[in-house]
Amino acid sequence: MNKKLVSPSLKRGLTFGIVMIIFVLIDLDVMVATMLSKLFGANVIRGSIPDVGFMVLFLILFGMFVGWSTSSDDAKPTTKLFQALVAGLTLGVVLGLFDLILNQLIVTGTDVRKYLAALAPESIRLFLFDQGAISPLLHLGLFTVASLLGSLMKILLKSESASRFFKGVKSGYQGLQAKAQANTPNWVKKYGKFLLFLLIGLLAFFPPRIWGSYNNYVVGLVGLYVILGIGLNIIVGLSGQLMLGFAAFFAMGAYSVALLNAPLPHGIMLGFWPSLLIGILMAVVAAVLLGLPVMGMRGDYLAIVTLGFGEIIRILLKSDLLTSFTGGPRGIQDIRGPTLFGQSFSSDIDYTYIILVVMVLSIFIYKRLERSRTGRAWLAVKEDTKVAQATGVNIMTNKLLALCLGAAFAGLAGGIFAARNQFTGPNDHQLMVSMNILSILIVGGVNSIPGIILGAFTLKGLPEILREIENYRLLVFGGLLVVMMISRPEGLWPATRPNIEKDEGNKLKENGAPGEGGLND
Amino acid sequence: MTDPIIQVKNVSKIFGGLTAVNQVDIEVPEKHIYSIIGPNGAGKTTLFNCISGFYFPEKGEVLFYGDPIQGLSTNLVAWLGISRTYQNIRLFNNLTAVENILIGLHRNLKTNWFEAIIHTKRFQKEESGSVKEALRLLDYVGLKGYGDFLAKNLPYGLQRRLEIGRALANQPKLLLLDEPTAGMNMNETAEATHFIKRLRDELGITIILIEHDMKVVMGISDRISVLDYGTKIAEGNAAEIQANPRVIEAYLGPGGAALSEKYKKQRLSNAKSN
Amino acid sequence: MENEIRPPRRYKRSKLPKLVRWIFGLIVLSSFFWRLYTVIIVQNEYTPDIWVRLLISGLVIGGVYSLIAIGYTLVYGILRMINFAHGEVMMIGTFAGYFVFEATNAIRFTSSTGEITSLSNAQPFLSILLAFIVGMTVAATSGFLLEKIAYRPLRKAPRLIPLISAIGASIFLQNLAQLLFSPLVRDYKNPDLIARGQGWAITVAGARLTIPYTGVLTFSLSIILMFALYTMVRKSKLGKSMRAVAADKSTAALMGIDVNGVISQTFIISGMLAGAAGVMWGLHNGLVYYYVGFLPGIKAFTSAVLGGIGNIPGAMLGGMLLGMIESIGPTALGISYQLKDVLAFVILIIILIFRPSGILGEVLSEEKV
Amino acid sequence: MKNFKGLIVVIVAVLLLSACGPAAVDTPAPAEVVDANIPTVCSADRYGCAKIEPGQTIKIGMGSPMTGGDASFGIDAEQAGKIAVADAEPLHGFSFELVAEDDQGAAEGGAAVANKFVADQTLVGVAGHLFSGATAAAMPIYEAKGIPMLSPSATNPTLTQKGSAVFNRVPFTDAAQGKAAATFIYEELGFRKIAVMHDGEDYGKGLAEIVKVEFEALGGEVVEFVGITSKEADYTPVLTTIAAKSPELIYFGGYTQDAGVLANQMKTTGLENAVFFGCDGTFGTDFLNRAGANGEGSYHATPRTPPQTPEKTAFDEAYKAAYGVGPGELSPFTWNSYDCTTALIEKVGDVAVLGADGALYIPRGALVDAVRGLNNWTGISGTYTCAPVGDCNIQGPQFHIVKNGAFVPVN
Repeated sequence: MNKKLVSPSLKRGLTFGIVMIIFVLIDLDVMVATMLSKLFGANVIRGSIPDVGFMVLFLILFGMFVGWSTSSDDAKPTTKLFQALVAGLTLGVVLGLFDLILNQLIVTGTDVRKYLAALAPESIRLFLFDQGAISPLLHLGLFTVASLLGSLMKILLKSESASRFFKGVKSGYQGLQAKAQANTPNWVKKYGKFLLFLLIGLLAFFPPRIWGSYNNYVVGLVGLYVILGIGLNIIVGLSGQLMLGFAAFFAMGAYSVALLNAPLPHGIMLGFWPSLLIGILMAVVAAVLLGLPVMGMRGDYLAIVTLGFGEIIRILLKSDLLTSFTGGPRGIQDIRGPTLFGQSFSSDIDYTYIILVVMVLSIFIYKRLERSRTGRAWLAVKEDTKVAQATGVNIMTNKLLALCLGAAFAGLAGGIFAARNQFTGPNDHQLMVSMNILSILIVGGVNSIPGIILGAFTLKGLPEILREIENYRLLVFGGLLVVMMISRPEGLWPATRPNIEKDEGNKLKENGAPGEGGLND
Repeated sequence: MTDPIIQVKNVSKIFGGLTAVNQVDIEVPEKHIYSIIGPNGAGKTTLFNCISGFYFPEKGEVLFYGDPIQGLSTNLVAWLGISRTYQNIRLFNNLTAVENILIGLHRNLKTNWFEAIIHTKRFQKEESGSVKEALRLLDYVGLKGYGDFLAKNLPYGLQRRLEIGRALANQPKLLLLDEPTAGMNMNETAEATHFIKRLRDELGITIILIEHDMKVVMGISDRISVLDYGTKIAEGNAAEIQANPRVIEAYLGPGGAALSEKYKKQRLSNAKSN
Repeated sequence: MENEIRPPRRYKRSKLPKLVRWIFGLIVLSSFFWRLYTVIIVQNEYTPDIWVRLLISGLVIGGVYSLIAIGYTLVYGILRMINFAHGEVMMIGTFAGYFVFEATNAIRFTSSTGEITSLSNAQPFLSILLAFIVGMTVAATSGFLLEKIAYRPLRKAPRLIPLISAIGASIFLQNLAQLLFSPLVRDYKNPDLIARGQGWAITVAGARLTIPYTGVLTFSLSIILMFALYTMVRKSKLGKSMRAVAADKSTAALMGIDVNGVISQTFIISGMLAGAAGVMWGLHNGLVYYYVGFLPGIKAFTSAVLGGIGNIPGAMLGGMLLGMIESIGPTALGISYQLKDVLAFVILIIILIFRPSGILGEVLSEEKV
Repeated sequence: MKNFKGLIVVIVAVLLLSACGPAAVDTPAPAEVVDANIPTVCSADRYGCAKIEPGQTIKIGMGSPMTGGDASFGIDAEQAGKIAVADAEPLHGFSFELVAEDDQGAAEGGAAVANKFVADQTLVGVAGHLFSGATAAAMPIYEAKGIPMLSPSATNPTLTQKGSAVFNRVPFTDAAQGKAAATFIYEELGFRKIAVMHDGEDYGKGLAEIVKVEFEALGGEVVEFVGITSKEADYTPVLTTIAAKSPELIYFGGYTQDAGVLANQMKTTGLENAVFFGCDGTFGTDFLNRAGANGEGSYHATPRTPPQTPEKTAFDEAYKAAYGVGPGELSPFTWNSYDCTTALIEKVGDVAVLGADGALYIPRGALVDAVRGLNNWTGISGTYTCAPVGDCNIQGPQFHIVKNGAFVPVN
């Protein structure tokens, strides 16, 4: 019994100890302390060391988290406390030993940064609270107490209250929905969607003028990736072809606009809109060229082939072979922006509008495709290719169609992207771009528009917001992806199938019954 | 007797060394229920696959209304009006029942993706029409109210019905049912049997049936043929087949015929005694 | 009614895909051979020793690719997932080896002859052995942890999920390494015995050429390891159970095989191979940094698919082939070395078009995938 | 399900709000405000003034890749810049701050960082960006706001051909170095048959192209012009192929890591007797460590400056002490980055005016002109005079040969 209690807690303490050690080794502890001090309004100059107090605070919070997570939900309070105690002690001991080493480094003045770059003496001192030899004891005590505190907190605000809160949210949400459904006059039902669009339009109109260029940039970026996400979703989510080289189509669009609309290397000033159209066409052409030969391939083979395709395009764009044509590694600069009714329409605000409009348009198109014969055919192909074919669906054409439409979206986004940055080069179309877009789908939720928007925000918006944490952001990002997949594999906002039968029923009897979640979600 | 809707002329299908179907001839008149029986691995399903275009038979030909259709890809076969169900149910699991049927309707719809984007009148008409049709079929196969369930969440019996519904959506002239009552209990089987009859009587669809449950087979089929090791060993109506010793051999193994005779006598005598 | 059912012309089975495929293939192959002909026969500006040199470097790099590719194939065979973070496991191995050599270099003492020498030079074989052992162990551990943390919870999930998780893990490990060891591009301190740029001089067709010691070491070692692995999978109990799990997890479990255990062991083995490959990479090329695993990872994945993913001999063959293509291909076809990856991928695509499941084919049946 | 969605909505809302955060910093450009405290220079200035409130710091931006394959460049530049800021004297009690952002060396990141910088009123100059792609995307954004750039490493010639007022840079133009190198090889060393290689990246390739053109113009023969994939680490095949053409010398445009590998692998690929000729990207103790004995007799370039001034030594020591790794090991642009930051700080000092309200006013237009007006300014990496287009290093390079593990000037 007791052993069954102790060993997991021990393990936890050990794990968190190692985590903390890694934190120290990559200097993340100092970073977090800095963030905390920023939270409390102290203005810390970049690269300078925050006050010791904040490090203490961070360690306490860490310890409390350990205690919280260690004390199991279904245990008696005393047991919880016991578990927390064990974990806290272990953590303390582990770090204590680690402290001894660190302290030794300080005392002897050895510089380990040739190997462990982040382990600067001042940050070590900060971690040890400048207490030298006795800091191990300090840490031991601190972690034990903090961990106990954590489990105490857990005991106090039990999970019930939390669940009650959620229930409240849920019932409130549904209640509102029901009420809304119940007392909406007919004209609203008729034009409701239209009005909603209008409202969104109005909302979208004002912020870009107010909130400064940086936010415009971030919003625009997210918007572009939403478009890309929709494009890839048609390929991966609807027609079920795993594509890892989506950036190739993106590049097609970007480079078409760049080459046709920049002074160098060719100086064909075709204008933005026509070249954007050509960009879309080019992407589609590329899709056909890729699609025809590899249509027959299955899951992972298709994946690697498309991956290869993406790399081929990138390398070619960069190579000496095409330098005279594509500008090689230097890329293409001074890409002219769009004009509207004669005058320039390419300020950051204008771009935000363009992107938002295009985004809404793509969502619209996507919705209509998904709810059409074609969309159903795609889903069927994804579910069971053979059976779909035996039910009269032409696999070849439908797959190819999906590929082309997806590519078209990519081309569109690419064109806008290039013009917006006034520059495009090989580095804009690396493998990681394709991976990011795929991640957007999975993180957000395949086949769900809100999911894709959410995913785009999480993957492109968040890193921008996370700029504060400098070069830790990709670390955090990578970690998040894994955690995400483990905790919510179906995505942040999973898709649900339409409730055709019920809706039809509602249509028949003209009074709209409260339409809360379908039988299938 | 009406001209045959489908003719299978000495079709053979060979996998590597093994001959799964060996020079089988079948001829099914319109509006008939035709059963194919035989022990497991006799090549019944393989024959189905040859008809529905999954396999390309090495020898022989499959005539549908007199036109050769062997080697046509499955979607064309479906397009011609031959639909089928599968031994191990193969629905589009993550789609709702209605959507499954809507996909079945695919072949009858004409609009393309572009019309879908710019909701043309034609598209809207077709969409709403197809939805109504789908719901009607749903009702017909007795899944009313289950339309918005994901196919995988449906109970087993309903999945079978849904699969038939999907097949019907194709407006088939010929329907291939692969063990439609497998894994059903007595009353379910009875229902299914009755349902299959209705299909033929009301919709006038010709049906080829693979079935192990002899009660069903003998109950509804106009004609039966027996496959064993890929070859057709007997053909005829229920009575003939029951009488045919080779069939009994095939099922009960050598000497089976004699045995079955003995049991029949016993049963009769028992009947007399009480 | 009757006429409607006659298949109209356009509904005849479309020969288009096959046609396109064959035309495509024909064009590519013919131009390919024409190119070979012009470069080798007509222009003929390369003496035989050049080809031998290219062959050697192809073999060396191919050996490394094979080792990593086996890792991909093993994991794929069992979990049907692309372990995108495998390259990072190799990177970790490379770093481990690097630190061993740094350590052995730091230990200095005066040898019997009197001059000051470092352990790595006094005991080269020992230090090399040590480096490989440490590298393999560390890499194996990281592979094991990777599976336990990032993949095991996703056993039941649809197939895209583990892929994304793998991508996340890959990004995470890269950046962790960068933050730990700084983005500095470090170089291996080889023992003088196998210093880079040194080698045996042999004469081919009257031309003197050098076979680098590191190359020889890398190649022979990779062959040995591959052989060992192959026999292990064929003969040993673990190998058998691995194949069983690959064939069908649930049945294997029913047969009393500890599936999770086997999977962990698979990751450990593939990690070991990757670690070895990493140390070789370091010894032969000398560059160590957090990004070092990425390219070889992609290449190895390519070669795994090239040979038929899930198929161990396939991975070996694919790796070697890819190495050859990369080293000899551009010269033989007379194109710039910048485009060697393009060449590699193009050849991959062509091969897949005509042999949709790799050269040696896939050992697992399609239904399972 | 539902409550989760509700939660998500809330989260998104919060994130959006936090995204809007920086907008609050956006105060209207002082030029528009009529205020007695504001010095006249501001109202006169075409871009207006940056106003630094007491307690705030004067921010110098730096955009560089800190993640991804080229992170070493960014980290190195940031570290050098930090030292520069630390060395700088506070100006009227206002201390300087270096804000280094990760632009991943690509256009996307470049534009993002630039937009973030221009949103910050207290940011007056940018020591960067490092890579030409990011620079090109960022330039127009700074142009609009009047923020001067001084790039330590963006060598793409076209950057200074666009008539930008704000963009300046301290590295060689490829033209200057390429011509000098070609002439040196042809006349001083007397080679007639060379091969030119580059790492396929912006900088190396541009340089290599010039060398090829110039060398052929002089009448020499370039037997092979080939790019490699940077940091790929196995170049034996390509070297072998080059060996077949038996060049007397191999010119390489790129960085130390690749240069070291090439120097090593040349010895096993039949190029034992060919001379390795690098550029200022391949100069540095780092090359010596990597190539060791194989690096003997190779040539490299630096700006024409005494190799070790006391300032430089001081900086080197400070850098080593602060980061545990020697300058020039992470990237060859350590000293340039230091100089760029220092120069900007110095120029800020020249133009800044202390307002009557105790706030510091920095006329942006004046600062732009001041940076462009950089004249005979000596830093630790060389002496700089900005040409009207913004190229601040038009002098030819100094070549060094490696003798017994040390660089020896040769011209």
